[in-house]
Amino acid sequence: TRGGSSGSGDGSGDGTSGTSGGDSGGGGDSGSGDSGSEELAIPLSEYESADIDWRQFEGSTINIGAVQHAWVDAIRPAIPVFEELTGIDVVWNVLPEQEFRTKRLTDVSTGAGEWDVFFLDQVVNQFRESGWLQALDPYFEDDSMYDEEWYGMDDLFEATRWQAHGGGYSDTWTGMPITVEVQTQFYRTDLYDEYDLEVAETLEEFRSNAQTIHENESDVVGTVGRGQQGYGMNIYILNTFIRQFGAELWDSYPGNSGLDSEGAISAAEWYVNLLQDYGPEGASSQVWSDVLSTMQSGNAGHIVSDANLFWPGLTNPESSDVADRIAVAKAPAPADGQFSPNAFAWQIATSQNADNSEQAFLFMLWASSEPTNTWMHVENNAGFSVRQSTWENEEYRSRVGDNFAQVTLESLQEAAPDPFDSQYPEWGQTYSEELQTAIGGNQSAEEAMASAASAAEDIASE
Amino acid sequence: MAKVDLDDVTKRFGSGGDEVVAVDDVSLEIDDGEFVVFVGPSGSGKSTLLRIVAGLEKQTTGDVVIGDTVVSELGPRARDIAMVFQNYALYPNMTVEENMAFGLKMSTDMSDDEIETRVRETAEKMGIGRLLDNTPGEMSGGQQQRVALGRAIVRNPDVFLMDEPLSNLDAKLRTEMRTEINRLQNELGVTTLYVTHDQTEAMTMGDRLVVLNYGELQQVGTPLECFYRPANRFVAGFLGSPSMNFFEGQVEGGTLRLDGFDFDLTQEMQASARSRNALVLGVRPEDAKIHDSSRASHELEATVDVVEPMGSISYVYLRPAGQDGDRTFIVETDGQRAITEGQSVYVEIPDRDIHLFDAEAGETIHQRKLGTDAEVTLEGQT
Amino acid sequence: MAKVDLDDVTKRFGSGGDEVVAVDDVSLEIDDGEFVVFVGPSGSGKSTLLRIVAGLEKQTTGDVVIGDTVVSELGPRARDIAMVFQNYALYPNMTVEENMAFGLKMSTDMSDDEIETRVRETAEKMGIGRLLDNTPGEMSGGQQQRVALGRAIVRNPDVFLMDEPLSNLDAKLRTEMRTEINRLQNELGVTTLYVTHDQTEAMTMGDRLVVLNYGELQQVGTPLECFYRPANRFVAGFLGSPSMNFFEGQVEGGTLRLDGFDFDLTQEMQASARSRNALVLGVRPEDAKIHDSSRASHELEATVDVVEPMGSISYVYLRPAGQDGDRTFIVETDGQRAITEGQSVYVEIPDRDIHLFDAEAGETIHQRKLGTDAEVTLEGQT
Amino acid sequence: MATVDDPQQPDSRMSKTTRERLVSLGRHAALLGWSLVVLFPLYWIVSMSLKPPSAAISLPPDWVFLPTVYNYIQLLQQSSFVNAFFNSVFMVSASVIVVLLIGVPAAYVLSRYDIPRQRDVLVWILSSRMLPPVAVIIPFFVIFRALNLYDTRIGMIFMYITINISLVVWVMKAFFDGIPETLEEAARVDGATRFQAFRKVILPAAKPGIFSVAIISFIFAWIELLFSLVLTNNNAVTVTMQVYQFIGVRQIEWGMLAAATTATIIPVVLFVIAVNKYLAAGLSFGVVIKE
Amino acid sequence: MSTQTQTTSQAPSGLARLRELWNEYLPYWFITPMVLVMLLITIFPGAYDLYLSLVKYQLTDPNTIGQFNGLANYRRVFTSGGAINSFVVTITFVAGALALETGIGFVLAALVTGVESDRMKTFYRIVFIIPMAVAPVSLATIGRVMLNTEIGIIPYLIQQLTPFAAPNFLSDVPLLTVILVDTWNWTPFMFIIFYAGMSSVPKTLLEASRVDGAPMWRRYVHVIIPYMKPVLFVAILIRLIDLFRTFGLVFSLTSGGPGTATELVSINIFQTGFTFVDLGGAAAIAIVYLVGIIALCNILIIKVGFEGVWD
Ligand SMILES: Nc1ncnc2c1ncn2[C@@H]1O[C@H](COP(=O)(O)OP(=O)(O)OP(=O)(O)O)[C@@H](O)[C@H]1O
Ligand SMILES: Nc1ncnc2c1ncn2[C@@H]1O[C@H](COP(=O)(O)OP(=O)(O)OP(=O)(O)O)[C@@H](O)[C@H]1O
Ligand SMILES: [Mg+2]
Ligand SMILES: [Mg+2]
Repeated sequence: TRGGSSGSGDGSGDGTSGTSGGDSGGGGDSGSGDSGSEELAIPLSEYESADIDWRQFEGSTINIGAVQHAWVDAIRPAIPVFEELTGIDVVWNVLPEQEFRTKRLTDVSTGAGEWDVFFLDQVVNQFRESGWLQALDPYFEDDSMYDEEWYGMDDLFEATRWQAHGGGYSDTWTGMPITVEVQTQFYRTDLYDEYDLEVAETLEEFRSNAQTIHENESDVVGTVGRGQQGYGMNIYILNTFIRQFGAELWDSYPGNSGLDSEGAISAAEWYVNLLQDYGPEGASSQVWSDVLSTMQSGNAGHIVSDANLFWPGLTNPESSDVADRIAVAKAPAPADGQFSPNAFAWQIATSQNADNSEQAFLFMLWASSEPTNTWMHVENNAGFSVRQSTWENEEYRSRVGDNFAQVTLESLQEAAPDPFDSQYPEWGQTYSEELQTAIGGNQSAEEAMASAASAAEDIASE
Repeated sequence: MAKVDLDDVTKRFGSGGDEVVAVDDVSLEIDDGEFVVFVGPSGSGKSTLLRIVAGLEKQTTGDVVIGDTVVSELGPRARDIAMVFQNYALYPNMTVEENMAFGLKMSTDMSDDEIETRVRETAEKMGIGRLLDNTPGEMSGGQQQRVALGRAIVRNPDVFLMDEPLSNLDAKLRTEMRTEINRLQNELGVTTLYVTHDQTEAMTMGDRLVVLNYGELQQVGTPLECFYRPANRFVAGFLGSPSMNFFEGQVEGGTLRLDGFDFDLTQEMQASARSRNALVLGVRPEDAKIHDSSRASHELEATVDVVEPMGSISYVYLRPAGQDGDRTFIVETDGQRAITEGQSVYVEIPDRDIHLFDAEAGETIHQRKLGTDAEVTLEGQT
Repeated sequence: MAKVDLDDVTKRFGSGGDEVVAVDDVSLEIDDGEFVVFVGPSGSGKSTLLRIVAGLEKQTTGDVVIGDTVVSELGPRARDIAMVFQNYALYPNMTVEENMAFGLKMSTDMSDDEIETRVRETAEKMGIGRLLDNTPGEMSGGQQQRVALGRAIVRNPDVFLMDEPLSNLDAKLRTEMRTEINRLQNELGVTTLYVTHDQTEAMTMGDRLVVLNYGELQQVGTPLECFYRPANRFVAGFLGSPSMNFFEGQVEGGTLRLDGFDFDLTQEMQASARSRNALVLGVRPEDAKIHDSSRASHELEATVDVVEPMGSISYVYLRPAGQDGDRTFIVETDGQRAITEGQSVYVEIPDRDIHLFDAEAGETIHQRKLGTDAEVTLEGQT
Repeated sequence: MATVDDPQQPDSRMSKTTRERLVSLGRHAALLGWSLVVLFPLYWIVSMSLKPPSAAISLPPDWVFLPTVYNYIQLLQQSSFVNAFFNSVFMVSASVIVVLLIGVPAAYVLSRYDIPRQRDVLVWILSSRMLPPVAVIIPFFVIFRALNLYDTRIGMIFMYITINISLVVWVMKAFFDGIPETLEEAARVDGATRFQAFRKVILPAAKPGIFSVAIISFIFAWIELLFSLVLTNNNAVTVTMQVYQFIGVRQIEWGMLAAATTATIIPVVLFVIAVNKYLAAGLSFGVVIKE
Repeated sequence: MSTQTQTTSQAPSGLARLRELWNEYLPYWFITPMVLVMLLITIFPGAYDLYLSLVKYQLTDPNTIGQFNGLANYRRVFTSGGAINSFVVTITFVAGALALETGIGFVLAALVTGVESDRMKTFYRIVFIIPMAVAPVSLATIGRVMLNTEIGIIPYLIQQLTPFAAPNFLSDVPLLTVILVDTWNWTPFMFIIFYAGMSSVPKTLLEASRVDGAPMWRRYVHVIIPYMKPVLFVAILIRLIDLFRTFGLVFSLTSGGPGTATELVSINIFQTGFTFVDLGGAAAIAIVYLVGIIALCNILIIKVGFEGVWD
C-alpha cells in the first residue's frame, strides 16, 4: 500500500506517487507524461499474444474515477503499457472514499457519464437496479475484445467473481474485480511471548488472550475493532461473526433480515462485550484508521478482525512502532461455528452514459489480466490480488511473507462477502447506528439487533 | 457665477405627528455675485436651506434655480457649489492637503502641480500651512474648521455655501478670516450664502441679511435695514447683542402704561398705533442712558440688579422701581463708570430711539428715528 | 466639588520632527467652586488641557490633582467630572433623552424616575424638551450642542469641563445659556473649567481668565485685569474685539516716532521705558476718537479706508496720513455718525488710554490709566 | 493616534499605573491563553508533518524530535500537488477580486439607496447560502455541464463567487451603514460623481470591512471541498482535493496529510499578514464630524 | 467663474456621455451584476430541488423515476427517516456553537482592540485568524486522532496536566465535542468581523462614555455594542446560517454518530441523497430546511435587525 509502507512510497516516489488528475494535468491530458521514452514496465508481448484487437479504439481517452486505494499506486507505473498497447489515453481522477462516493453518484445519477471507468463497492446493486450500470456481458461475448483462454477467468477467486455479478444478485457482469481484501486477525508477538499465549482460533480463546493483555498491560488494550457507524464500518466486521455464528443475513428477502436471529444476536453480544471489556475507551467511535493507528502505536494487543490490507502498514517500521512484533492469523471463529471471514472486493465498472464503455472494458481486462496483476504484486508492492495464482506465486510469497500469504489465501478461499442488495446502504446505515449505540453502552446488543432487524425489514419491504 | 433663486421652497422632515417644517415656503432671489447672510435661532432651518441649495436635501415642494437652470432634480455635482459644513465633514482618511485638493481633483482638470500650489497658498492664508500633512484627527477644533473652510475656498465654484464657518475660531482669527472671505468673494464675485450666529459677521459681511425663524422668512434686507428697521419684534430682538429690551403695555390716551412706568407716546406714535391697545415698546441697551439723578422726560427709576463689566463697556441689568414682576432690562454703559448693585438710578429712554410693536402679531408699527446721516446711509444701502 | 491643581503639566504630540507641544509647562491652581475661563488662539492647547484634566489624554510630564487626590494615574471615571466636548460626541444611537440620562445611569444609583425627571427638567432649560425622542442625526447643529451641554449639566459632578459649549448657538440663546450655566455653577458650586472664543463669555462668565498661547500660560487673572492690565502684547491684542491697535516705533527723546505720526511720551512713560528704544504703542479702537478737525494733542491725521457699520456703532478703518506702509488701524465710532470712505479725519489717541509694550519680548511696560471708580473695581476684583 | 484602536487606554506611551498594569496583565493572560488553545493543535499538525510516520501518532509524544522535511520534499515533488496549489491560488485570488468587485458596490447600493422590498432582497441574497452544499451540488453539476463550465477554471471562479457573494454583500452593507453620509455629501459637493464619492471617500473608509471580508472570502474559497470535488475533474483541480489524497483506503499518511494541511495554511497566513495593517485602519469619525 | 470647472456640462463628448450614463444609473450598474449572479445561483438550484422533491426518485422501481409524486417524498422522510431528530440535533449544535463563537469572538476582539503594543496586536490578530484556514476535513481527520482516547494527545495532556479524567470525546460527549471543534475552527470568523467593527467605533464616543463615568463593561453594553450592532447582527446571522449547513467537519468527525447523536440535517440530507440514493427525499428535507431558515432569518431581521440596526 502506498505511503505508510515505505516500499510503495519509494517505489513510486519518482514523481508519480501523486494521485488524482493533477498528475495528468501536469502532462497535459493523459498519463503519457509518465512514460515518455522510458522502457515499459511490462513487455507488450505479454498482451499481444491474446486474441484481442487492442488497438481498435486507438486515439480515444478514458476517464477513470478511482478511490485513493493502493491499487491505484500499484498500477499507475504500468499505465504506459496500456496506452502503448491500445493507443488509448488514460486520465485519472483519484479521490478519498467519501468524496469519491459523492462524485460518483452525481456523475451517474445525472447521466453525465464523465467517468468511463469507476470503482464500485457496496452500492453495486443500488446502481444496477437504477439502471446506471453497463453490463459487461456483451463485451465478453465480443471476440475482438475478450479472449477467455488468455485471460484465465478461473484464476479469479470465486468470491470476487460473485461480487462482480452484483454481489450475487445479478446474472450479468456488473464490473471486473480488481482488488480483494479479507479479514484476518493481527496480534502482538512480543506480548504473546511474554504472557505465553497461543494464537486464538476460537472466540473464547481470543477473548481470554485479549483479557490477559488488557489486564496485565497498563498502556495496552486487549483488542481494537471498529465501532463507528457506516455501512462499511462496524457492521463490516460484525457480519463476519454473524456468519460464523451460523446466522444468515436475509434468510428471506425482504421478509426476514436475520439480524435478530439467535446467531446474529450472539455475535453482536460477543463483539460488543469484547470491545466494551477489552477494547479501547471510546471504541464506539473508532474507524478503521483508529484501529490501525492504535495497533501501529503499540497501544493494542490485537486487531480482532480487519482487512488483511493493514499488513504492510503494521509491519513497516516507518509507520509502525511495533513493526517487528506483529503477526497475522485467521480471524477467530466460534468453537462450534464455521470459519467464514468477510471478504470485500472492489470492482471497476462502466456506466450506461459513459462515452467510452468499450475502451473501458479493454482497460478492465488489461488491468485485471494475469500479466498486469502479477507485475503489480511481484514488482510493485501490491497485496490484494484477486487472482489465486498470485498468492501461490513463490516470488510474491517470499516478498510478503509466507505466513501472510497463506493466511490470506486460506481466508479468501473460505471467505464470504456481504449481501449488498440494492438497499444495503440504507438498512446497513441504520443497522450500523444501532450497533454503534450498543458498543457505546447505550443499549444492549439484543435491543440493537432487534431494532436493526425491524428497520431493515421496513426498508426492504417499502 | 450664478444667481440663486428659491421659489416657494418648503422642507418637511418626518411625517404625521412628528412632522417638522424645517423650511417654510421660502422665496428668495439672490443675485449673481451677491453675498447673503442667513441668521436665525438654533433650529430655524438655516442649514436645511443651505443643504437644499446644495442638492443634499430634496425640498418637499418648490424649486431651486441656479444660474438659468432649474436644479431641483440635479445632484450636487451638477450645481457647481462649494460648501463648508457645519460639522466640517472632513475626510478622515485624507491629510489636510488631500482634503483640500479633493474638490479640485474632482471638478477641474488642473494638473497636480497647479492643484498643489493652489492648496498650499490657500492653506497659508488659513494659517494651516504647517499642518498640511496632518490628518483631521490630529488637529484642534479651530484647525479642523479652517481646513473645512479652506477646502471650499480653494475651489472656484459658482456658489459658496458656508454654514457657520468661523464658529470655532477666536476673535482675532475670525476677523482675519472674515476679511479673507470678503476679499475673495469680491475678487471672484462668487454668489455666497453664509450662515452665522455672530452679530459682527451678520452685520458686516453680507450685502443682504436674511432672518429666519421656524423656517419662515422674517425679513430680508441690508444688515442696517434689519437692524434699524426691523420688520417685527422677532427681528428686532434677534439682531443686536444684548437683545433689545421689550416692555409690554397698554395704551391709555397718549400714554403707554408699562409695568413699572409710563411712557408718553408722541403724536406720530399714536397715529401709527391707531386703534391698537396692547403695544410693546422696544429699546436697545445701547440707546437707553443711565443717569444718577432724574433729569429728563421718558425716564424711569430703576434698581441696579447686576453689573456685567465687559472692559470698555458694562452691561447693567436693571429692575424698574415700580414693577410688579421680576423682569430686568439691560442698559449698556461706559465700562469705567462706577455702578454698584442695588444702587438706584434713572434710566432715560429717548423717544427717538424706541420701536413699537403690535403685541400680538409682533409687526413693527413704529420705527426709531435716526440721525440724518444714518438715515441717508440706510436709504443709500437699500 | 473639588479644587483642581495642575503642576508643571506638559503635553507633547508626535515625536521627532513632528513634535507638537500642545501644553507647555502649565501650573495652575483652581479653587473649589471657582469658574475659570480659558481663552487662546486656535490650536493653543485649550482642549488638550481640558482633556488632560478629564483624564482622556495623559500628560507627558507633570501632575493633575483634583480635590486632594493626585489623579494623574486615574481614568476619567475616577475623577467625577462632566465634560462638554468641542465636537459634542453625542451617542448617535441614543435619543436625546438617553444621551442625557447615560451619565446619570453610569455614575449614580438614582432611580429611573428620578433620572427621567431630572433629564426632562434640564432639557426644558436647554430648550430641547420637545426633542427628547430625536436622535442626534435629526437635529440642527445648535440643538446638538445643547444636548451636549445638557448631558454635562444634568450630572452633578465635582468638576465641569466645557469646551466651547455655546459656539454654535445664536446670540440670544447664548445669553440665556450663559446665564443658566452661571446660575447653576453658583448654585452647585461646581469647579468649572470653561473654554471659549467669545469675548462676552470670556469677560463675563468666569472668576478668572486664563490666556494661553502656543500651550504656554500668558496671563491668569480676573477678566478685567486681563483686559485693562494685559501682561503682554499678546494678551492685549487677544482680548477685546476688534483687537487693540498696535503701532511700532522708536523712542527719540521724549517722542515715540511711529510710522506716520509722532507720539509724545509722558514723563511716567519715559520712566517705564527706561533705556528701551523700540516700543509698541497700543490703543483700543473704542478709546481712540475721531474728530473732523484737529483739536487736541496726541492726534494724527488719517484717511478713512473702510467703514464697517455695525448698527449702534461702526468700525472705521483708518490709514495714517503720513505713513509709508499700507497698514490700517481701527477706531470705533457711533453707528449713526456719518463717515465716508476717503474722508480725511483727525484721530485722537488719549495718552491716558495707551499701553506700551516692549517691541521684542512683548511684555507690557506701561498700562493705561483708568477712571478712579474703575480702578477701584479692578482692585476690588483682584 | 487617529485610529480608534484603543478604547481602554488613552495614550500608551506613558508610564502606567498599577491598575493599568494589572488590566494589561489580565488581558495578555487571557489572550495568550487563547493563543495556546489556537496554537497547540496547529503546532501538533506542524510537528506531525515534521515527524517520521511512526512518531506522528505515538504516545507519549516525542516532544523532542529531529524534524525531518521528508514529507515536504515529497509534497513538492508531486507535480499534481504543486500544480493544484498554484491553480487554487490563482482561482481563489481571482474569485476574491471578482466577488469584491461585484459584492461591494451592490452592498453600497443596498446601504444607501431605497430598494423596493429591501428586506426580501437581503434575505434572498442570504438564501443562497442557506442550503448545505450537499443539497445543491447536483443542480450545480447539471448547470455547469450545460454551460460548459464543468472542470474549467472560470467555472470554479464562478463557483467561489457564489459561495462568497452573500457574505460580501451583507457584511459590507453593515460596514457602509456605519459610515456617516456626510462624507459622501462633502464629496459630492466637492464635485465628485457618485462613483467618485464611492471610490475615493467611502471605499477608503470601509477598508477594515473590505479586507476582513476579503480574508474570509479567500478562506471560504480556499478550503471549499464539495463543489470543487464535484465540479472539477482534471483541469481545475483544487488544492483541497490534493490534501485529501493522503486519506486513503486502509492507510492514512499522517505526515503527508499534516504537511499538506500546513502547506495550505501558509497562503492564508501570508494573505492575512499582507492585509494586516488595513484590518484596524479604523476611522476617527467622531473627531472629524460633530455628532 | 467656471473657468476650468464642470467637466460634464460642456461639450459632452462620447466619453463624457458614457460617464454621465454611468453615474446617472450608478445604483443599477452597481447592483445588476450581483442580481445576475444571485439569480443564477438561487433560481436553478432551488427550482431543481423543488422539482426533485415532488417527483419519484426512488430506486425500487426505475421506471417510475421522474413521475410526479405529490408530497409523498415529504411524508416519507418526515415519518420514517431521521429527519425530525436531525432538526433537533442541528438546533442544539447551532445554538451551542453560535453562543460560544459569538462570545469568544467578541471577547477576543475586545481584548485585542485594547492591546497597546502594535506588534502584539498584529501577532494576536494573525494567530486568531489561522484556525479558520485549516480545512474542516483536515481538521476533523487529524482532530479525530488528537481526540482519540487511547492514542490522542489531548486526552493524554488532560490526564497528565489536570486531575480530571479525559472524557471519551467522540463517543461519550459527541455533540459537545463537535461544538468545541467547530468553535475552534470558526471563532476566527466572528473575531475578524467583530474586530473590524470595533475598529470603526469613533474614539469620541468612548471618551464621552468614560467621562460619563461608565465602567468598562457598561461602555460595551451601552456604547460599543449598540454602535456595532449592524456588524454584530450580520456576523451572527451569517454564522448562524453557515452553522445550519455545517457538513464536512461533523461528518468527518463522527459521521453523525454515535447513533444519531450528531446527525445534522446536512448529514441527513447527505445520507438520504447520496447513500440511500433517495434524491427526492433529500430534496424534500432541503426544501423544508430552506423554508425554515428563511422564516428564522425573517423573524430575526424583523425582531432584531430592523430595530435599531436598519431603520
Ligand atoms: N492627537 C493629536 N496629534 C497631534 N497633534 C495634536 C493632536 N491633538 C491636538 N494636537 C495639536 O495640539 C495643539 C493644541 O490643540 P488643541 O486641540 O488643544 O487646541 P485648542 O486650543 O483647543 O484649539 P481650538 O480653539 O482650535 O479648538 C494643536 O496645534 C493641534 O494641532
Ligand atoms: N434629518 C432630520 N430629521 C428630522 N428633523 C430634522 C432633520 N434635520 C433637521 N431637522 C430639524 O429641522 C429643523 C431645522 O434644522 P437646521 O439644521 O436647518 O437648523 P439650523 O437653523 O441650521 O440650526 P443651528 O443654528 O442650530 O444649526 C430643526 O428643528 C431640526 O430639528
Ligand atoms: Mg445649522
Ligand atoms: Mg479646542
